[in-house]
Amino acid sequence: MQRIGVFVCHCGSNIAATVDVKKVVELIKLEPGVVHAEDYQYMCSEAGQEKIAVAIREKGLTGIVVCSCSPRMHEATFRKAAEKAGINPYMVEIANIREQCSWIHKDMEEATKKAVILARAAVAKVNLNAPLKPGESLVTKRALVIGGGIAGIQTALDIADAGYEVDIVEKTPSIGGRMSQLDKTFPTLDCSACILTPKMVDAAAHEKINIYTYSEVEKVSGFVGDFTVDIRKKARYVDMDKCTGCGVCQEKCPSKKAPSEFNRGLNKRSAIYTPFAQAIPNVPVIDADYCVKLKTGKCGLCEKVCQAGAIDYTQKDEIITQKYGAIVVATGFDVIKLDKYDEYAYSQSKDVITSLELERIMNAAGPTKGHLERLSDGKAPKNIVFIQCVGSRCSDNRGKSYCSKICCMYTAKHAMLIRDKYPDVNVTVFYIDVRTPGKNFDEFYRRAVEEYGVNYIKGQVGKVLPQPDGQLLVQGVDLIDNKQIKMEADMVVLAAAIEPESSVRKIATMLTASIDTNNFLTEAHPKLRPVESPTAGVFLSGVCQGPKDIPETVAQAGAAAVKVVGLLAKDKLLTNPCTAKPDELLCNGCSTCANVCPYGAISYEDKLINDHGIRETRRVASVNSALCQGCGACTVACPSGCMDLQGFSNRQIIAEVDAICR
Amino acid sequence: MSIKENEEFRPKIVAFCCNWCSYAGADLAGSSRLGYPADVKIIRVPCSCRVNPMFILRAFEKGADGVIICGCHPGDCHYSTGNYYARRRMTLLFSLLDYVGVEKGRTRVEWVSAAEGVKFSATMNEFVEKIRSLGKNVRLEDLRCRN
Amino acid sequence: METAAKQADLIREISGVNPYKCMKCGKCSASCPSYNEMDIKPHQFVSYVLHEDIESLVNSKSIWKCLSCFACVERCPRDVKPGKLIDAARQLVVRQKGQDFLLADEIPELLDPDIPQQLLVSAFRKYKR
Amino acid sequence: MQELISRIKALLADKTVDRVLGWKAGDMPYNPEPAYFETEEDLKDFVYDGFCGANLSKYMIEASKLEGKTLVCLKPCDTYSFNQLIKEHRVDREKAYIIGVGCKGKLDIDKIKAQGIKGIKSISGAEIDGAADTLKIDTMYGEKTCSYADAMLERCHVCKGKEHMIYDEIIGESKDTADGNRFDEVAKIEAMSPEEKFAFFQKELSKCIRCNACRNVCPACSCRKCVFDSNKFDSAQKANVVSFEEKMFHIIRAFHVAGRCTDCGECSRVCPQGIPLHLFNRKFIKDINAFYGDYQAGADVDAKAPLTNFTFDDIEPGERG
Amino acid sequence: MYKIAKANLPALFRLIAENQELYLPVNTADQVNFAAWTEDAQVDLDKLKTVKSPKDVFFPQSENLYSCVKDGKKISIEPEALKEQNFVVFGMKACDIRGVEVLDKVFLAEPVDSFYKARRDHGTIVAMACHEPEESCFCKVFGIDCADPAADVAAWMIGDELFWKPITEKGEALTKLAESLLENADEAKVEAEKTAIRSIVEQLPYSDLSLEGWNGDVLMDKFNSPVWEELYKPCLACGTCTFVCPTCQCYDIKDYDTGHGIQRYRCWDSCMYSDFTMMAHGNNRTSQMQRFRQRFMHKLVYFPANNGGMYSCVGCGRCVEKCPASLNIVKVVKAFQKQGGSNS
Repeated sequence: MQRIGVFVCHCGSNIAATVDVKKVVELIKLEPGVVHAEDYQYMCSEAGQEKIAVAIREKGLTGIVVCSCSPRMHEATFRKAAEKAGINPYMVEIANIREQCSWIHKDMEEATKKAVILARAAVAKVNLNAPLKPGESLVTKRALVIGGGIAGIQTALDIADAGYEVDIVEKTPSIGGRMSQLDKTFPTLDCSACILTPKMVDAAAHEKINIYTYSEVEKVSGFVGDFTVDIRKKARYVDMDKCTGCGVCQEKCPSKKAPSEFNRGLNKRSAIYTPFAQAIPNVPVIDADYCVKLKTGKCGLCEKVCQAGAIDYTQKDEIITQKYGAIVVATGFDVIKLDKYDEYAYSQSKDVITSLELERIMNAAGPTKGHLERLSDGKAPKNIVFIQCVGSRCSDNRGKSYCSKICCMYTAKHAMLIRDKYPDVNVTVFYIDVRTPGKNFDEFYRRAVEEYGVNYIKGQVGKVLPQPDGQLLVQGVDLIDNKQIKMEADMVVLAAAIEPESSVRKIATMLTASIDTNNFLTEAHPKLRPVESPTAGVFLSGVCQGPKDIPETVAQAGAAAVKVVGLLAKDKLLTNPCTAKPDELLCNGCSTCANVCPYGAISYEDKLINDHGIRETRRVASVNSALCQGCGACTVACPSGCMDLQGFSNRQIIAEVDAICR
Repeated sequence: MSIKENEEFRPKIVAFCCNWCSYAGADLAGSSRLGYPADVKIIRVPCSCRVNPMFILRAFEKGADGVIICGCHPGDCHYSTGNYYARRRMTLLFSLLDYVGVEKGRTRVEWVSAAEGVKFSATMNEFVEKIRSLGKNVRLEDLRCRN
Repeated sequence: METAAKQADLIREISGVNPYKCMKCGKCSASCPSYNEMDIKPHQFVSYVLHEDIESLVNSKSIWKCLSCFACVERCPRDVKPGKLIDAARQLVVRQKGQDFLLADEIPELLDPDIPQQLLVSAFRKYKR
Repeated sequence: MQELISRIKALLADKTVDRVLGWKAGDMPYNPEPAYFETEEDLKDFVYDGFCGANLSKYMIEASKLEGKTLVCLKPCDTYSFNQLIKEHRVDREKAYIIGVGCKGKLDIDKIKAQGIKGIKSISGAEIDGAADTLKIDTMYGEKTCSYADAMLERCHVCKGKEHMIYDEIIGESKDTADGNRFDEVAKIEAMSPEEKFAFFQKELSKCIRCNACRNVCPACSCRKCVFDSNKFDSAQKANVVSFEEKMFHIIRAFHVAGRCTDCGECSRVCPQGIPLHLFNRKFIKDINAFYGDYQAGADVDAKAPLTNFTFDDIEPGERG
Repeated sequence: MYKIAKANLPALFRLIAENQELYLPVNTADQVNFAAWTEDAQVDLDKLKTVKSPKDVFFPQSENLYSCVKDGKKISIEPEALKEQNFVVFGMKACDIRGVEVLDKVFLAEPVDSFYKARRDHGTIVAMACHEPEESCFCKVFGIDCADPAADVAAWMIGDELFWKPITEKGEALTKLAESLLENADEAKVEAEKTAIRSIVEQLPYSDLSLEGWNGDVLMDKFNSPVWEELYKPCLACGTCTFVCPTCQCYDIKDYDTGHGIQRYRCWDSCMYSDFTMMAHGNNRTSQMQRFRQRFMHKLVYFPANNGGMYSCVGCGRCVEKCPASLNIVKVVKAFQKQGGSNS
């Protein structure tokens, strides 16, 4: 029998306001095994932890139950406290009486009753706890960053600067990401390329950074400190070592019908291409869907003109297998498809564009060489209408429920830039709210209104009607004036919602990183662990975790890098001791457990067994505790109950069930 | 127990929640103050695939009126595949329980992610409602455990 | 006589609309073809229900000016659907009037098959004033 | 049977096998027992007839531990069990010499007795060679007859076919004796109301005496120590104290063999209380087929078992396939 | 001697069951076992053998011994009440009655088993002769006369009439209770029935089974015989033989946690089970051969040695019919005969 101490936390009034903690103490004392129970304001505080230590010393406790907040919050705290006081940290169990009791119940009597039952279940479990000792696993001192946008680049640079090897995997032919598509950045109107390009160059030049562009992560196995990743390097058809980046091939290429991804399909590019001038690496790829040679076997012009002899039509996809200690996801975002928003006539008129398309139009390297003109007829627009929240903040099934966060600011930027460069153009912005929390953000927006005369209208646009003459009739509402507005515009810019890059789902599945209903990766804790995935060794950088602007992305990228560096700095990691453990005497050798193990942690060996005096060689399961992650799939697959999970054993769970149902 | 509570049937409900998604979803429901009846008591398991049919029957034996298992959404399992196994196991088990005449609805599986506090709370409210309408579990209980 | 609160409840029940979901973007009013004819604008319907001023709603011109085109219902990003509120208010009036419905044989024979059922129903209510 | 015996003698004589696992004639016309034979002398008691229903594949678990090869006589349906045991590494294929013996349906003495036939002295027509359509039964209370089909075990009415799934050689002819749909009984129960279902199983299971015959005969229940005999789940139970325990035992037993049960029917054959235990296993088989595609345990050693497999689009618990 | 028309039996049962429990063979889901009489029970007096012997009327498969009730950290013990109500067992056969006599030797010897004794004291047995004995029967081998069973009341079912003969005081009392339904009868028909039954018994295939070689000081000889090594092999280690047997009396004592306390109960155990007599160090019989041997040595050697030569087999033949591997005590006895009575 354990000697159990129960510690009931008030959590200020978070628990104590709804749960009668004194009553919990009084009742839990009656449970078998409980030799001590007390309550305290904040168990997690220094003083609270000291109470546990004192009780361990004075009452000779062998097991601890803390009735407090979620174990996801403070289990580690109390385990450490127990360890410091001299008992095995795995002799601690938490009864979650805050998140799963006081915070969701209103009736004190009811909440108290439930708290006692939860505490009882934890006591029943601790009664069967056994001291566990974590094993050790080695850390591969190399990090993988998935995504080569500003988030990925910054993370990689910070990790590399700390002295660790980093690989960046980028699926497009160049690093740079969305930021490379932007013209200017808010709220300082820096030229995006001017601040991004040096970073790209730094990354490419860094001796610790290795960049795989035109590559995708294919398979991930392993666990924190020891991931094994297969990277598919897609066939580029250009030898990266030989190519000098002269660009002649692109000029000569006769197939120039491919829509330019970089320019959002607003213009065309050649079949052999680098996405943009500053691309890194400055090595083109051949788009097999458009290349005449690859499609028909004829042509081969690029090969002829390439003096370096870098063209290689026979190249095949290549799989690179590499080991990593940590993985950072920095897959970024895209704007949503607008096919569900017919009322804005996006698919009917070339002059209804998204903000990202406007970025390209405004950019000197864009389809219009930086001239603000209508894509339908090349004329300079006189009246431009911006529509905010297109697909953001929607609770219908057409859009996203969240605020895309960056639209208010970039629209102010666009409006300001247009008014600055083309003072005769009227700019109207229809908004629901203008959200400008950020340093110098509101000042920036106010400048657009006050100094640049941008016409902000509180209200939404109901519909955009393309007129026969090419003009656009915008029908909106001004909620302040309580007037419906019908106005002509020659260009309409939609602030389309952003969403996580579509490839993230696959990546999240490979990494077993959890993902929310909007496909944003979930952080380990929304406040306290914002750059970590709940999956150990996987970190989050940039918009893949939630909408962000550039400074926030860069900040998070740095934070993720620090977390990675903190991990890679260790030579060894303590492994979770809650692993599966077979009872050799009961093992049938049937292999069912091995068939469901996702980690290949179970193997079989012929072993001499002494079963109460019967000695025979049997085929029995053995678990590699460094590989086992403790899911428990094997324990249920095993019909004889030979396989059990330490820390969540059959009898422990049954004891909890019994305690709850009694 | 207050008099008010005595009047209506208060079921005993055991919820097995996987540590990574559903237990976190329950925490989120809690921190978002999204209530559900106190009849639900959560047992934390590493993964939905840790839930042995023995546990479920054990709960019923000891007087539980409903058992719900929550795990990560298919494709999102922290251990890659655990919830897939859980899904098959529970599909078959529930079908058999139905077959031997245990009321459908006493058992349920729901996939709740760490971000779905709303869903967790809604699911529990719904489940408790269902169990209340089904009444006491008498078909799978061990009479010795009756109060 | 029903209290204002009860009437507001009734409107919510008939329409199935949760007015709290409204984020006051005005897209309904921006979409409305009858906007200028209305005394209470579509987006204001929501706050009238919120504030339980149903008396004003049922006496407004708006409920009879609404064309039941459902543009606001279709486009509302928050699923609040002011058109449904308007229709509910109309129904409230119709109910008070008693058995004053269109007869089945009065339904025009030639109907556009694409017209949504609900539009027909609300149109009948509207023109049976 | 003579052909079989002479072949066995030859294999024993040339030391291909060290022993034979077959059936020994009983002291009644209907109770042969599984037995080992090591010499030609032993073989004089060897019998193989319609009453040799026992599935010998499970005995091969122990036989696999013995020195040398064991010749085992397996009927077509037994070979599924043997395959399943290979798959689970419980028997050693190398230690077995399998003679696939012919089968024309096995007999159930209880079905004969249920027709009021008692005091049985001898039965003719159950021989394997030229089995008759009608059994002639000489009893202390006079001569009786019974049609072969009416005396067949339940499982033979839903025979899986006359093919042996694994063998070294086949001796004798087999017949597919199926004359009904395997899942009819299950479907009948499925169609009942929850109350009727419960009443049905409650009544059947109330007879259970927890003798464990069903478990111990089952080739899929090959655990060294059953969960119901160990304290791993705090579930060691010996007697039916209350009705819950029988349900727990039979539901969990069926679950543990789900996807592994070949539907050999031994559990129902041996139940002293005549509980139709196959109805549990067959429900799982029916569900597995409906939910995850047709699967016959023991047909293919390399096939992935349904409970160690999955697809992204599997149906959700509680849904109907 | 009395008699009662078969058609009147339901009335008799109703009368008996009016103020006491009545156990008799009842068909549930196609199987006949002893069970409490109820108005809609399907009574089956024609079935020669119930699946289980009626021993559980006196020695239930499981019964509570006492309960520990938990109140906080305090524990109190509540003993289980003994049987205080009278009851009647109707339709036990001669072999089953011998079975109860065997149990008496075990449970009524010092220390007396109070639970068992209370049941025996309150039970009245109506025995029935075996109308048509079957081929698995071998009660004659143990000197049992199934034509003339002796209990509180003996009964014979002959045609459409049940003949009724009180033997003991309890039997007289029951007869008095049933007086209104019974009529006087002469014994001629009964004597004819007895003769008929006995002549059938003579023809039964097992009736000539010889127990020669099992009496006397044969313990070590039988124990060490190599025959067991062969005999046990088909045994599946199930408990069927034990649980249908009228004389098997081993039980295990177990605790059940009800959540509010502990119920200590006993339940039948089987020496065929691998955890039979399991102790902390393991098991004193480690192989199935040893367990198999134990059962038959107990029935045929150990028990008679301690009980004046009384075998603890009654020849009911249930194990003969029910063993899944067609093993049984007759095969054991015969195997030793074949081996040639090697007792020196």
